[in-house]
Amino acid sequence: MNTRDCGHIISASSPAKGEAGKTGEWRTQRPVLNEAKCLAVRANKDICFQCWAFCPEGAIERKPGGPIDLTYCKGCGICAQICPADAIQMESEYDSPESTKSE
Amino acid sequence: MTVLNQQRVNNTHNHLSNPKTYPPGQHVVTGNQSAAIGAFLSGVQVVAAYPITPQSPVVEELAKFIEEGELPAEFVPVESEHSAMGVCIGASIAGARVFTATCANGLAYMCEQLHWASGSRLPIVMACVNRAMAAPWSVLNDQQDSMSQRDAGWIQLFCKDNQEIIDTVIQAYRIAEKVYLPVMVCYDGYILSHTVMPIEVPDGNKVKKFLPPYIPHTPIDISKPVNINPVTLADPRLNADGVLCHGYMEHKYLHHQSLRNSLKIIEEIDIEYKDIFGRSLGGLFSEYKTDDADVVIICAGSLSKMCTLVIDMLREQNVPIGLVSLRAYRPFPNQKLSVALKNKKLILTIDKSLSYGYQGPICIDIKSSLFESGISSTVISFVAGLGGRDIKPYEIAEKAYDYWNKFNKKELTNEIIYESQWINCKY
Amino acid sequence: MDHYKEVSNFFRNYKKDNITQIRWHGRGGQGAITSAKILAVAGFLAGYKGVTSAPFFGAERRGAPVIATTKLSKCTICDFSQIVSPDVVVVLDNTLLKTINVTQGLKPNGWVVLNTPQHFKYDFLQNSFNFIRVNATQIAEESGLISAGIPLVNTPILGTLLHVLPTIDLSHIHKALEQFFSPKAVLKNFDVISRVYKECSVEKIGNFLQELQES
Amino acid sequence: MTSILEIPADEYMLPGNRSCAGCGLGIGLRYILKALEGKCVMTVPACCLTVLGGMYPISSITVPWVNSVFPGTAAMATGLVAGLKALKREDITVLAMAGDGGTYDIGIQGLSGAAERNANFLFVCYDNEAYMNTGTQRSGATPKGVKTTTTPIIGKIHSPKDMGQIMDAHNIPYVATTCISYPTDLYDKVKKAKDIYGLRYIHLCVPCPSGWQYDPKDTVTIGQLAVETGAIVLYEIENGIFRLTGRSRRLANGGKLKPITEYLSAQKRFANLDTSSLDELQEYIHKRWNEFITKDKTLTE
Repeated sequence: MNTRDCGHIISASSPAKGEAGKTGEWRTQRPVLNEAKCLAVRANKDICFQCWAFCPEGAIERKPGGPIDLTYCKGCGICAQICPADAIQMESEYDSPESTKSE
Repeated sequence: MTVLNQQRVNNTHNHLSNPKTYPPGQHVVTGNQSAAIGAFLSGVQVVAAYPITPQSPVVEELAKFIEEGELPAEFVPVESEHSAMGVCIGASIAGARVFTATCANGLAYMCEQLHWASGSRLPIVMACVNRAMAAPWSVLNDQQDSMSQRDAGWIQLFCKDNQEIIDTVIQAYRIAEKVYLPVMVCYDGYILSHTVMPIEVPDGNKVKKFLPPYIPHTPIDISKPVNINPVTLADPRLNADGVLCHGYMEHKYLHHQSLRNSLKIIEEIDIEYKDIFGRSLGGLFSEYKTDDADVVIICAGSLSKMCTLVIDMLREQNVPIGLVSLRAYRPFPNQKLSVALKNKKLILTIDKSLSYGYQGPICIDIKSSLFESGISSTVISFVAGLGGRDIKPYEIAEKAYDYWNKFNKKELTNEIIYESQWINCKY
Repeated sequence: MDHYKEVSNFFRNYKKDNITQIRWHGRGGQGAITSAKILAVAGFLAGYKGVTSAPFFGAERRGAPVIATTKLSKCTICDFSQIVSPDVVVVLDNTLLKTINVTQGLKPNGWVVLNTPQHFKYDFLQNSFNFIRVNATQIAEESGLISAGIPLVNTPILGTLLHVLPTIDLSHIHKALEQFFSPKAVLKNFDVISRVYKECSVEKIGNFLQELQES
Repeated sequence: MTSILEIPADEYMLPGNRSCAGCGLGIGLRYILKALEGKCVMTVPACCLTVLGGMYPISSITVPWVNSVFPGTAAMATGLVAGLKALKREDITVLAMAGDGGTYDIGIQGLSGAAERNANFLFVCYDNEAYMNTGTQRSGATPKGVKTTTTPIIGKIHSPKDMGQIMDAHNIPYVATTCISYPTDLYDKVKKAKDIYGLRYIHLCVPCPSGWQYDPKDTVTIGQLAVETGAIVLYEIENGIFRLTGRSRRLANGGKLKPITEYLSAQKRFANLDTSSLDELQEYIHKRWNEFITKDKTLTE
């Protein structure tokens, strides 16, 4: 297999998610949202969004209880740290019932 | 053609066809002026440069054109050569036709940018006004500067006289934009840069026809964003669509192949140029009285023009000698040269530079070219004119005469074969 | 050995280009380099196919002695080497004579064109040189060709050169000036050049030593 | 001032990129590109951001991006500006982003030249206070006393340059400092800078978990501590007028700086500092803070 088909004259990349692979695999801890505590979920309104605002990966959707994209979430824990309602807990990947690698 | 490209076409070549002060026809100008007029006629859009002797008058002349409103280009007076090339790279990526000029330590200072420009496959044209490399300081001519950058992946073309400078600058854009490689137009400092001689300034309207607008290979397009020159792995890698893309080595292969392919392009464009403007620059190299020659002098730059005189002198003394003037040094026309040098008994190379610890770069390349072709001529390396040391035609003639006689008498010792012979070195 | 010497002499005296070589002596800022170029352009306009002009390749500064050269030839000039044996030397400033051997390498029967006031010691001259003396400073002063308080002599002296290089005439000089100066400056320069050309009468051209001896 | 809820949802940085877990740069980049609405071309030298941007042939960023040699960011940006101008495509903002090494050290010549020429681009120095991409070597931005791999035992003995002042001394139209822990402050400053002609310089404090040696979860809180202790001061200088902004402004208007030790003790890189150095640093911080307050003539408005 050769590289001719790419047709590139220079090294020029095109955007795509997961350039570094499924970076969720880097995680040792996963964020778990307790919806009962989440301000936005409880109010069912577009409020707070601190977790979305401060996610360095852009892996949290801007929605009440916005799902966290565990495929790419690197498990840094900023969202848990920043949440004013203490609604996100970091849980060990080893204790987690779901496999990180499943997709 | 995309809308973006159409826009680009419309925006290129909106300058006056001809500079008011240099209308088509004959003018007596310096080499630096010749280069500047060439850049004007080529419709450069961005000029960035840093002053260095003996290059500065090139960009001074262009600054004049721009400030007088004749040339609607951006002039960026940068704070260093490193930035001069940086600006050229940025502007060329943005889709503009760019020009800069430098020499010697300035060229060395932009060294990493030279690799960046060629690796980005940008058709930048730069005048390199050949000057000696410090230390010690010398502002005078030799070719150590550009020769030291021969492996930077640029096309290097040498000019014999001021006419060739203007013609080569114009051709350089055509070549560069065809093969997507930067071109260094090399001409001797002072000997050409500061010496006036008559040139024929071509008609800008014809140049416009000869030189179609520049279309960048990877346009800046917000609707189709790309990341240019990111970290590239050693091995090929799949993109998001599963297409295998180059590794670092494939990029280098492509770069190298384009340089090799440019051998053909340089010749073709020179022929086309001749059809339009009536002048050929000899393509890759030019020959003078080589047909029946047993001994050949090979050199590059203004020296090669002077050597035509040397050949005439020696011919009158019945030395069967000819001359090969190298125009393209990179890519090196090894195969064509081997054909030209077939059956030549003695080859005398004259370098105005050195690969320290071995011999002159031209000599080294000639020797390897001959080896590839199984030609077993004797090659003698001469080094001359370093740091502006004046070269007289008779000095070269005497050397050539002397070594031709030594060759015939089988008196060429190992000392002569394996070491460079220094012309007019008083040590 | 003799054969080599003979061949060597042949090379050294080889004159296919048949170049008329003019060497200019001045001081940095006096405009010797510009005049050398103007002469080259005028020469080209007068039909010389090969002309070159270059400053002596160095880094001379204002006030320091500078050298410029002009070469004129009926065919294309291939020899880009420096001038060692000029046909004409032009000296813009007589004070240079104290420190510089302006006639170095000057061909026998070559010309010295000197800007100088009347009275000066000319013992540097050899019998075999031809000599034109002109007080270009005074003429420039009288004609108001002055820049920053200093009379310009570089262009006026071109007027004298026309006597040495008869193939070039005033019209060529005029056209050449247009390449270098604004129309106003061309007018002014050309006026002075014409005056110098006329005042530098043919009679004054000759072996100046003889003139000196006679006086 | 824009609130978090008013920040556009559009993202121009894609997840699954190559940045370290907890890297503050990701937060910063998101807001810069949001403020520019993606209508920009970035240029970046060799730095952590290059790594974040991804390896050929995949990019983690959805705006055009041109890589540059390490010292050449500002020149490349100047070139892009000149080229785009020549092609009458001036609607695109040129964004240069370099780390502290690429700004304070190897990049300063080109940046200074571009500032003197008032080249029309936005330069963001994301400052993580050392050469993080090559393994935490000291830079001109590394604070005094910090242990890095090239100041391994004693810690850095020199104070960092004040890059904000250096840039201000170039008389460019806009200079600002900000921190990723205050993304709306960053967003507003980029948005403002976007519409100013000339060289605009924004200094962005970016805490780095690996180099500063703290738990990645603390990136935002460390950045907040930096501002609340006065180690980092948020300000902007617009056409020569200096004003504190955001959290720093609120602190100046009746608030009180936290002791610097709260910021320092949260990071292992400062572990070397003894009591006298800490006192000295605290004194320096207060002195500088008072200077800033005096300098800001708008505080009483």
